[in-house]
Order: sequence, then structure tokens, then C-alpha cells
Amino acid sequence: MTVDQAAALSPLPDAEPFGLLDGAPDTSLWPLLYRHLVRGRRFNEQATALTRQGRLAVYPSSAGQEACQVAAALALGPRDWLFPSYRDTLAAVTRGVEPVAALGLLRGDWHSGYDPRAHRVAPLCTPLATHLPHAVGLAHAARLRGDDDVAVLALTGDGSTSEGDFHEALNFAAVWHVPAVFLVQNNGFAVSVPVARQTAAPTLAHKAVGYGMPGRRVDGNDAPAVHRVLTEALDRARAGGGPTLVEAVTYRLEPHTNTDDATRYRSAQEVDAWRQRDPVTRLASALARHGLLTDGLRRQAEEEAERLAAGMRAALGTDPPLDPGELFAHVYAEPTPHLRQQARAYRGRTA
Amino acid sequence: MTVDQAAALSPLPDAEPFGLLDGAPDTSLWPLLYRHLVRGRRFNEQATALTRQGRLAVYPSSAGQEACQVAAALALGPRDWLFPSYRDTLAAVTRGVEPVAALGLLRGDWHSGYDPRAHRVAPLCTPLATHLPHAVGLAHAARLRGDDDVAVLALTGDGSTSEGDFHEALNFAAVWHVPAVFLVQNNGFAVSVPVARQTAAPTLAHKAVGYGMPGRRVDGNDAPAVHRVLTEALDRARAGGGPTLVEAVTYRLEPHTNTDDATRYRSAQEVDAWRQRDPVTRLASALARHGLLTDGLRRQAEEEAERLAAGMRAALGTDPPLDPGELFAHVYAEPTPHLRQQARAYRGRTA
Amino acid sequence: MSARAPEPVTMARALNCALRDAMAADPAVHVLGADVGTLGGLFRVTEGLAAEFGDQRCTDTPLAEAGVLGAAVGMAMYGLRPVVEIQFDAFAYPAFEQLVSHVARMRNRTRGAVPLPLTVRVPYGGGIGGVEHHGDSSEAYYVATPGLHVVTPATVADAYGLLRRAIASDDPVVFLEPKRLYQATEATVLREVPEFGRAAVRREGASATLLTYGPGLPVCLAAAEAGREAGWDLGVIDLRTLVPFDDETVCAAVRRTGRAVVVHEAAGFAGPGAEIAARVTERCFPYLHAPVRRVTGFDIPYPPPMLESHHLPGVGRILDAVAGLQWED
Amino acid sequence: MSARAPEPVTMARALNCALRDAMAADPAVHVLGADVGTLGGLFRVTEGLAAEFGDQRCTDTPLAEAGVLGAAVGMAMYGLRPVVEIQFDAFAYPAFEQLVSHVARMRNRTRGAVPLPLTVRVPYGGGIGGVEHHGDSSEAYYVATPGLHVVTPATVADAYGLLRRAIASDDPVVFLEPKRLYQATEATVLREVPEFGRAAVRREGASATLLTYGPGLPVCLAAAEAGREAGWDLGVIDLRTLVPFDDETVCAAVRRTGRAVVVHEAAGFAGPGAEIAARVTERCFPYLHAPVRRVTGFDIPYPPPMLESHHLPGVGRILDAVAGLQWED
Ligand SMILES: Cc1ncc(C[n+]2csc(CCOP(=O)(O)OP(=O)(O)O)c2C)c(N)n1
Ligand SMILES: Cc1ncc(C[n+]2csc(CCOP(=O)(O)OP(=O)(O)O)c2C)c(N)n1
Ligand SMILES: [Mg+2]
Ligand SMILES: [Mg+2]
Repeated sequence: MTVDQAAALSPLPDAEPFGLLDGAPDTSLWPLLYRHLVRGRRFNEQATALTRQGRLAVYPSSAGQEACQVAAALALGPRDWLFPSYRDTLAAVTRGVEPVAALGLLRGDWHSGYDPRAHRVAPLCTPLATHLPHAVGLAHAARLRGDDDVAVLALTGDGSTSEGDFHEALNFAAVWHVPAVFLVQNNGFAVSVPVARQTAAPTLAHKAVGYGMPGRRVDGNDAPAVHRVLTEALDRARAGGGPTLVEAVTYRLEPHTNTDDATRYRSAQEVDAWRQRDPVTRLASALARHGLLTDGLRRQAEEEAERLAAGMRAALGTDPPLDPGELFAHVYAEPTPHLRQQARAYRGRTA
Repeated sequence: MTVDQAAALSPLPDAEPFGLLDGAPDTSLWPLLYRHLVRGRRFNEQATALTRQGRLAVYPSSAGQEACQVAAALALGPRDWLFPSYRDTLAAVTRGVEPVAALGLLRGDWHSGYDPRAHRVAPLCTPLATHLPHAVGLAHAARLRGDDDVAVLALTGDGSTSEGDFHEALNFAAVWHVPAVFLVQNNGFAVSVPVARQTAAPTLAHKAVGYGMPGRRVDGNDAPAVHRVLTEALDRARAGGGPTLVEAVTYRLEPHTNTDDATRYRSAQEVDAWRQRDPVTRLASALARHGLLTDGLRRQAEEEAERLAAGMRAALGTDPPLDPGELFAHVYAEPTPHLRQQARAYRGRTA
Repeated sequence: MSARAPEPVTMARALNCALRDAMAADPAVHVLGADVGTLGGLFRVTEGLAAEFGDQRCTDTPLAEAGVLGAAVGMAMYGLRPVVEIQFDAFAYPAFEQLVSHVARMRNRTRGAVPLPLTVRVPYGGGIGGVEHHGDSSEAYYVATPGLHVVTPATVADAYGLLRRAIASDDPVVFLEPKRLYQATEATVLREVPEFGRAAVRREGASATLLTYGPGLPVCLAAAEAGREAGWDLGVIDLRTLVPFDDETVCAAVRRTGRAVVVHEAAGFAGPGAEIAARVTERCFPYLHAPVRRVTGFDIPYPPPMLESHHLPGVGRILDAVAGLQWED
Repeated sequence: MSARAPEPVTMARALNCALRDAMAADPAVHVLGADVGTLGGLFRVTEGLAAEFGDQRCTDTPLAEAGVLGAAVGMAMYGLRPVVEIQFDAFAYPAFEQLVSHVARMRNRTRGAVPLPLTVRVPYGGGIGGVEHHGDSSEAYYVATPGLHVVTPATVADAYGLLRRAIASDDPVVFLEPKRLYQATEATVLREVPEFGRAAVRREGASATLLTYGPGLPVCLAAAEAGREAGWDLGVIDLRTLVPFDDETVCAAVRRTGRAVVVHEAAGFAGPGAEIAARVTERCFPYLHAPVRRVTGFDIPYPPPMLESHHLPGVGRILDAVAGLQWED
């Protein structure tokens, strides 16, 4: 479409976020989602507990956002790629990355604890929105290679939508028509800054209009809805339909990280109101309403959660082996003579 | 408005660019616009001629875009600020900057040939879109100071809308609700890259939606229409109504700069088709249709144009005085001891 | 210029006082950045400013470093004195184009017509157990950019004094705050430093001179102390401003000792220490008993927190370098 | 590796041949950037590639340097070998965060799991009469960034050979193309350079060594020629790759002559010459008759075209520096 064919305007996103829990939907996936949500909540709790024990340097919890995390991972096909931000360890874990590996960055023994190619999960990305162009490039490369079973899902936050890289990535994605889906987890805050001070747009999904891609809004605490919207967008992407921007409306129940004091910028009432919309209990209630919350399901979910937590405590409870010599090992394929010299000098001092 | 009040969606830009020439409008401004268009075309021709004589290092002509250039300058109030890009010397000249000063950058004796505060015209900006945050900041500062007779008009190109700074600036403008108007001169190309490879959006005005500001589309070769749309937007801005994005649909009739070979990327037919929509002849025809193209007006326009051109030839025909010592003079308020030493050494060598 | 009675304060608090006093003294001073308002900044350096001066003087911005710095350029063009907070060193990179192509050049571009009184505060350096992108030392980029002043305090008194001076400067200043010294405490009089470009002799010493700045100062002072056991009398110079550079103080000391070691956290290759070593050598060559040595971070991306202690210059490496200054002759 | 019969070609053409040969040899090589397709690049270095290989192999991108470089990162993660063209040196700044925080670190971050075979071509330097932002020399920023290779040819043969090597490298390379040598012509065999990190002795000389790279080479060769009249026999070394740095070749020459001058266009303060001078001094101190001197651009923003000749190091300033190498003793 050329700019001059202006008659064909793209439609605006729906005003109401898409939801499924409150309707009369297909519930076949719900038990699986439920188990993952319970496990995901446990993951967040355990990771936060590990910060208190000094076992993690820092942890940005996704408590309250588990529906997004879990649905994002489960919506992916086997050859799809996930591009998480620093808050998305749970999505990586749900995708299959070992918890101890997914938490490597935050434990602090190395920058990324896993091989991105093994699970098709890019390294957790801290500089905001900077991984979005990577997602676009990888999706583009997959298309160039003819791999039409590959789509890319990139996760980012409401605050990150203000960064230039967000803009450049979405524009590239639309112009190149790549198989990429951008999920903005609008959790209400960028550290202390509320989304109302981040944008004047009616919704973050409206940003899609300026790129000429569809924008969708979904209830981010409704796991089946997030799963459905992402699945549709990823299917469309793989089928050559181009990129989609999805805004999931959710809330960060915990502070920005364990070192943040969220009482400085938001009220207990606000947090409580969102606790009423907790994605885990909401799915539990919906399952119960449909007579699906069996004891067996509950027990299975809890056992899986506890197994995960126990594994995390075991794996992260001891100090990792450290080799300072490794500092020089991965800067280049072959250390430069100069680096070899520094490594030698270092070894000389510590020998 | 908060993001959750999603019911209030901003309207989409109009599909058809706004025009005035072909209707039955108020023609009172037309003679003035006409004189400036004729003068503007002459300015472009003379500047291009000066490149051939080696009197300018380079010239990016705005031939074909004079309606935008002229209307932008004339729509400004006396206390408004203009933020031009490298192609907008004509807008600066129409605002009152001496031609030789406006062309200083392109002549090459200094980076900016005029005092930005004298005419409230920021330096011509070469790195694309980087001046847009400046425009926002200045508009914000004016509001902070309570100067409600100040609005800011920033000019930029279709290609520049892909840069991160475009995004960050427009988002800031909307969130801060500053008195700023962004005029995108969509002249079809960023050097050789057509706008269809720059964006997949239906129009560039659609980008406004994602910032929560009004987006308007105007026929960029219809000087009265551009003038009207900008005047309305600037009035709204000064009155506290916030920013506007305006897309002017126009065409660059000349190569990107005098050193470019435009035949590599576009056909003579395409250029010819746009020559039919030349902003100068279109206003002339419209004036004629309304019986306003008097001999007096023609003569006045031509005389003013020739006076301008003669002045340019005179001012730019000689080598400017150069003082290499000035290289060290403006880096800091006071040259550092280190710079003073370099300046001394330099003088020592050349003395 | 404001003066306070000596009371023990942290560097973070001294910076906070500097901002408050500057804002009280001059209504043109505006603080902006992400989380500087309600939260008071990630390191609490802007604490209380929004409450005291209103959110138009201390403003939470959208998350866009180029946007903030670019907006600050426009504000400065209109006569304000913006102070921009960057959250961590590595998050200044998205604003690099604004910094290099505009902030550093506006005055020069306009032949002096448009000065740019603008301060960019950047927490820098490691040693706080931060994860990836939270420990960078990128002063090499700033010192290589003509048009910027590059300033970094190493003491609580300088944190206040240099920041006041930076905000009062009619030129842009990159103000580098050593993260790991935010909680360092001193009882000191807080007053503006009268000018940039004066290094401080923090310790006189006759056998060799340690040249450092910011987070390197406590390490060098510790090394000097430890060096006494080896019989060395080590002087320590705190550069305070990397641009402008105080050749006079530095060269006077090095000429006296004939031996110098530059210490910084930033990577060594093409780091600030290269310039320091090169210019000291140019100016003091006949006095030198040995080449100026550098003790710096390795030439690697900043390491993960569990390994950072191996990367950071410590007393041991500094004394090794001192020992290498040809003591046999 | 390809070889061509010697025929006079320009540097721009040699670069073009390198891209074509690399694309023909390896379907994973993709060229991308603004105007690289139909137009063939502002300096015509990508001429004909889109016609020959299609616009999926040589792709015009939207105007967004961070976006292009970031997309190239993703492409490289998927196994392609992207070659990104930046239009002018100063227009690499918007991509700085991608370069520093991602391009330079991907391999290291992932413990070697994700190498990043990516080349960024950046036309740099002045001397072509370009207006503001068209004459920058920003190699200081790149050499101070661990994880990047920084390469710059000074001859037509090297333009081909080093670019082939860069594209074949499994690590990211910032490939700096001296703008004012694009039209320099040589009749030379075009073949890949076998490895990075080998400086070339362009002229043997016994009295002093000129150390330079890129656009500095012709100037240094001219200075060496002119120096004969003053009775000096000046050697000239072309560094070719700034990272990795060839200490061996450089130090061997400087030890022989005992005198060295570093020459580059970039600003002197904290420029690459600082590192070169510092490391040469560290390694060759006992051999030096005089401190290593630097002849560089001044510490100012790159000047407007009418004044650039005053800023650029020329034969006169180089010979002055040589004369200052204490010839009396
Ligand atoms: C470029 C950059 N600037 C600043 C930061 C510091 N920072 C880390 S997280 C964060 C807030 C991000 O907000 P949002 O995008 O909404 O994600 P959320 O934390 O809510 O998941 C900030 C400012 C950063 N990581 N990167
Ligand atoms: C950041 C940056 N990248 C690249 C360039 C080189 N450049 C100069 S003009 C231009 C095309 C700009 O296109 P557009 O924004 O449509 O403006 P127009 O030239 O059509 O007026 C380019 C790529 C630049 N000036 N700045
Ligand atoms: Mg958020
Ligand atoms: Mg254009």
C-alpha cells in the first residue's frame, strides 16, 4: 500500500480489552494454563525469597503478570523465537529454560545463563526496547531463509514504548512485513512512572496505527485470552500476514525489583484493587465456575510448583563455580594478543 | 486521559489531503503567498546556480516544496520559533534570516551563519529528526516561563519519521502537552528511498494516533492550504491545545542535493507529473481564475525575486573573511588552558 | 554560594543538597529524568525536590534518554538550566547522538550565540554488585568529545561543590557520579568549587604519584597506605575534572617523583588513562625514571557481579605497578 | 579467496568488489542500509549489488541507524552475515547503544554461544569539503569499546583485503572507510588479507617512525618525502587495524629509531593516538630519545569546510613534531 492510497485506513484497536474468562469459551487449554500459572506464581515467590538470602543479586518479579508470561511461552511453536526483557525470566522458564539458567543474569555469575539457540530464547535484555530490533532482524532472517515455520514474539513493557528503538523496530517490522509479534505488558508503571505520564495515546495498542500494523488489546490477567490473541497473531505471522502489536493490560503486584519501595509512588488501595484481579485466582474461579477445578488438578499444579521451587532452592542454594579466567575468553572468537597478555598478567598475579 | 479510558479514541486523519486552491476560498492572503513563492523559487534556482560556481559547498534544493517553506514561515507569529532541517533554508529566509546567513552552513565558512535568537530560527539541523526534541524542549520552556504567545514549528522530512528521535519528540510533546507543531514535508523520497519503503502506515499523519495528538494531512503544493492548516495548529498550540502533527504531501522536483543523480531512482515521467502540480504555477493559475493575477502583482513578485537573487550573488560571490583562530574560540565560554595552548601553537606555526 | 556547617553526610545527600540549593538560588534550574519526581531517583539524589519545587521544576519524563537530553537542549536554548539524570551509565548510550552532535556543539555551531548551560548527571562505575549494563565506566567516550566538560567527584565535599559549579557553568557538563561512593560519608563544609580544572593533591608523596579520579581515589589512598610497608611514599592526585585537565598540578607532582601510575576502572585500551599517560609523558619526559603505568579495568565488557572484584583495580595491582617503576635504578 | 589481475581501481571500487565477491562466495552475506539498493550508496560502494543479487541481499532500509544495526544483530543471531552501511561517520551515533551494548557484547554475554559476524561500514574523516556532521573522525569511541574489531584501510589493496577479512570474521567489525581516499587509485591485486592485527611498514626509516592509519597514510608518506630535505629518514607504519593492535611491528620500528610521531585526524585529547603513544612508551621506554609526539586534529568539533585544512594534520605540522623529537641530543 502506498501512502497516497490513503482511502484504505487501518482500523483502530478495540476500545475494550479482549477477554475470554468471563464468557462461555472453549476451556480445553485452561487446566494447562492453570498449572503453569500456579507454577509461575511459585517461581516469582521463590525467586524473590532467594534475593533475601543473597542468592540472587536482584529480582524483578512478574507477580501479577503471570498470565502474560505463561501464555506468551505456551503460544509459541517449537521453531518460534522468544525475545524477553529483563522482567521475563518466567516466560523463558515456561518455554523450557532451566530456572537456574534463566536466573543466571540476576544471580550474577554470568550475563546470560543459557544458550539462546537451545530453546530459541534470546538473552534477557536490560536496556529497554533494544531487543526489539533484534527480534525484527531474526524474523526477517527466518523469512529470507525460507523458514516459514518461524515466528518471533518479543516482550516489552509500557515504559519501553517511549524509547526510540521501540519505534524503529515496529516500523522496520511493518515495512519488511516480518513474522513478529510485539507484546507490550502494560503493567501500569515504569519503575515509579505511571503509564499516564508515559503516553497521551488512548491506549498503547493505538501505536500500531502509525506503523500500519494491527493493534490489539487484551486483558493481561486473563490467561486464555492472552494465549488466544498471541496464538492468532503468531499464526498470522507465520502465514505471511505480517507483524502485530498486542497490548496486555495487567499490573505489577510487587515492587519494581526487590530493592524498590513501591509505597513511594502508589497506594495500597490501588494494589489491593488489582489483587482482586489476580490472574491465578481469576483462572481458578473461572475453572471452578465451569466445574473444572478438580482436586486432582489443584494437587498436580501445586506439586509441579513445589518441585520447581525445590529445584530452584537446590540449584541456587550453593555458590556457582567461578573462573575469573573466563573473563577474557569470550570477548572475541580468538582472544587478541593484547587480551592474552592481560589474561597472563592476571594469572601471574593470582597464581 | 488515562490509558484505561479507552472509550475516547482519537479520530483518524482525513483520507484526503486538505486543499484550498480548488475550492471557493478566502483569497486575501494569496497575493502575498504568491510573491513569496516566486521569490522562493528564485532562491532555490540561485542557490543551485551558486553550487555550480563553487560558491556553496552543497545545496539541498526545496524546489517543488516552496509552498511548505513559505507557508511555514508566514504562519508563524513574531514570538514563535522555527526549527528547520537542512533542507529548509528557504523557510528561514522567508522568516527573515539574511540569505547569506541562512546559507552559511552550505557555504561552509561556519556551521550556522546566523544568531538563532535574532529571528527565532534554530540552526539548520542535519542529523535527521534530532532537532525535534529541541523544539519540544523549547516549547516546554516557553510554557514553563508563562510565555503563552510562543509556539514552535518544527520541519522535518518523510524519511526522518523513521528515526527514534522523531518518536521520542512527538511522545514528549503529547505527554507534556507543549505548544509545538510538527510539519512533515512528505516529498516522496529520502534521498533514493521512496516513502513506501519508509513506512507501511496508510499516511504519515496516522502516526499522530499513537501519540494521542491530532494528525492532519494537507496538500503540500497548495500554499493557502498549508498556511491555513499550520495557522490553525499554531493558534491551537498557543491557546494551550497541545501539539499537532501535519503531513504535507509534496514532491522534491530537484535531486536530493546538487551532487545527487535522481535519474537512478525515479523516472522523468514521475517528475513531470509532479511538475504539473508545481506549487508556484498552481497558485498562479488559481489567482488567475479569481482574476487576481494582475500585471502589478507579477511584476512585484518578479522584482522581489530578482532583488533577492542579485543580493545572493553579491553576498556569496566573494570569499568570506576567514579566521582560523576562531576554530578555538567557541568550543567553551572560556577556552580551556589546553585549547589556549593549541591555539598558541597554531598561531606559532602560521605566524 | 551556600555554606553548611559540617555534619556527616553521604555523597548522595551532598548531591541532593547541591540540587536543592541550585534550584533555590536560580529559578532557571530544572531537574528532569525518569523517576526523579515522586520516587526521588533510583539513588535518591533528587529526593524531596518535586515536593519542594513542584513537578514542573523536578519532572518525571517518559523513558527516552535521547528525548530527555534533546528536550533539555531546547530548554537550555530558551534560557533554562536543565539538569538531566541518567539512571545508569549504560543508559546514556541511547542519548549519545544528542550529546555528541548537539550538546557538545551548540555553542560552537552558533559562533557563541547559543550557549548551552546543561548538566547531565550519570552514575558510573562498578563495585555495587549490579547486573549487566549497571557497571559501565564510559568516561572515555565523553573525554574524547570536544565541547563537553567532564567532571567527577571523589569526595563528599566535591560532590556538592563540583555539582554546584557544573550547574552554574555556561557550558554543558557531563557529571559522572561514582555509584559505589554514593553512600560514602564525610563531615564537611558544603560549598561551591570556584572553578573547573584544578586537580587536588590528596596525599603528598615523594617516591611515585598515583593519578586517579572518582571511584579510584579510595583505592589509591589505600594503596598509598599499604605502600608504606614496602617503603614507598606514594602521592595521590584526584583529577576531579578530566576536561579541563589540570596539567600544572599533575606535572608538578610527577616531575618531583619521576614516577607515575594512572588508576581507573574503565577499560585500559584507549581509556582516559591513555591520554593521561601520554600527556604526562609529553610534558615530563626528561624527569621520568620509568614509563607511566596504567592500572585499569581489563579490556573486556564489564563483568557480572560475582566476578567484578577481579576486574576492578585493587591495592595489589596498583602496588605491583608501582613496583614495576624500575626501582632497581 | 578471490584474486584479480592488477588493473587501476579506486578504493570505492575495490570495496564494491569486496562486497560483490563476498556475496557471491557466501549466500549468508547481506548488505543493508539507507540508499544501498537502487542508488548504490552515497559513495557508490554498493553499486550494482541489488541488481546482481536482488533486493533481499542488498536492501534499502528505512532511515533509522539503530534500527538497521539492531536488525542486523538479529540477522546475525540467525546465522546471516550482515554488512551494514552507515552513510557518514556522525550518523553512526544514533546506533551507538546498539553497537556498545549489543554488537560488542553478544558473544561475551552468551559465553560464546552466539557469535556476531557483523560488519559496520562507516565512511569517516574529513578533507572532502563536507558540511557540518560530514567530517567526523570518531574512531576513539570504537577503539574504547571492548568486543569490537576496528579496522581501517589506507590503500586500495587493503580496502578490498581487509573488507573481505571483516566480512569473514566471526566477530563484529567496525570498518572505517577514509572518505577522502574513496577516489584514490591503485593498480593492485585484490585479495583477502589473511588476518587482522598486522601493521604494514609502508616505508622504512632510520631517524624516526611515523605511526598512522587510514587518511593519515598519504600525508605521512608525503611528510617522509619532504623530511629528506631536512636530512631525516622517516619510517611510516600503517596500523591497518586499531583493534587488534600490532604491538610487535610498531615496537620493533620504534625501538630501532627511538623516536615516534603518531598522526591522525581525530581530535588529539583521548584520541587513538593517546593509546598508541602510551603503549609504545610503556613498551619502548628505554629506547626513546624523546617522548612520542602526536599530530592530530585539534580538540574542537570538526570545522566547517572552508577551515578544515587548518585542522587537518599536514606535512608542516608533522615535520615540526619530528623536529621536536630532541634532535640536539
Ligand atoms: C535504556 C534504559 N533506560 C533505563 C533503564 C532502567 N530501567 C530498568 S527497568 C525500567 C522501567 C521499565 O518500565 P517498563 O518498560 O514499563 O517495564 P516494567 O519494568 O514495568 O516491566 C527502567 C527505567 C533501562 N533498563 N534501559
Ligand atoms: C541521522 C542521519 N542519518 C542519515 C543522514 C543522511 N541524510 C541526509 S538527508 C537524508 C534523507 C532525508 O530524507 P527526508 O527526511 O525525507 O528529507 P528530504 O531529504 O526528503 O527533505 C539522509 C538519509 C542524516 N542527515 N542524518
Ligand atoms: Mg511497566
Ligand atoms: Mg523526503
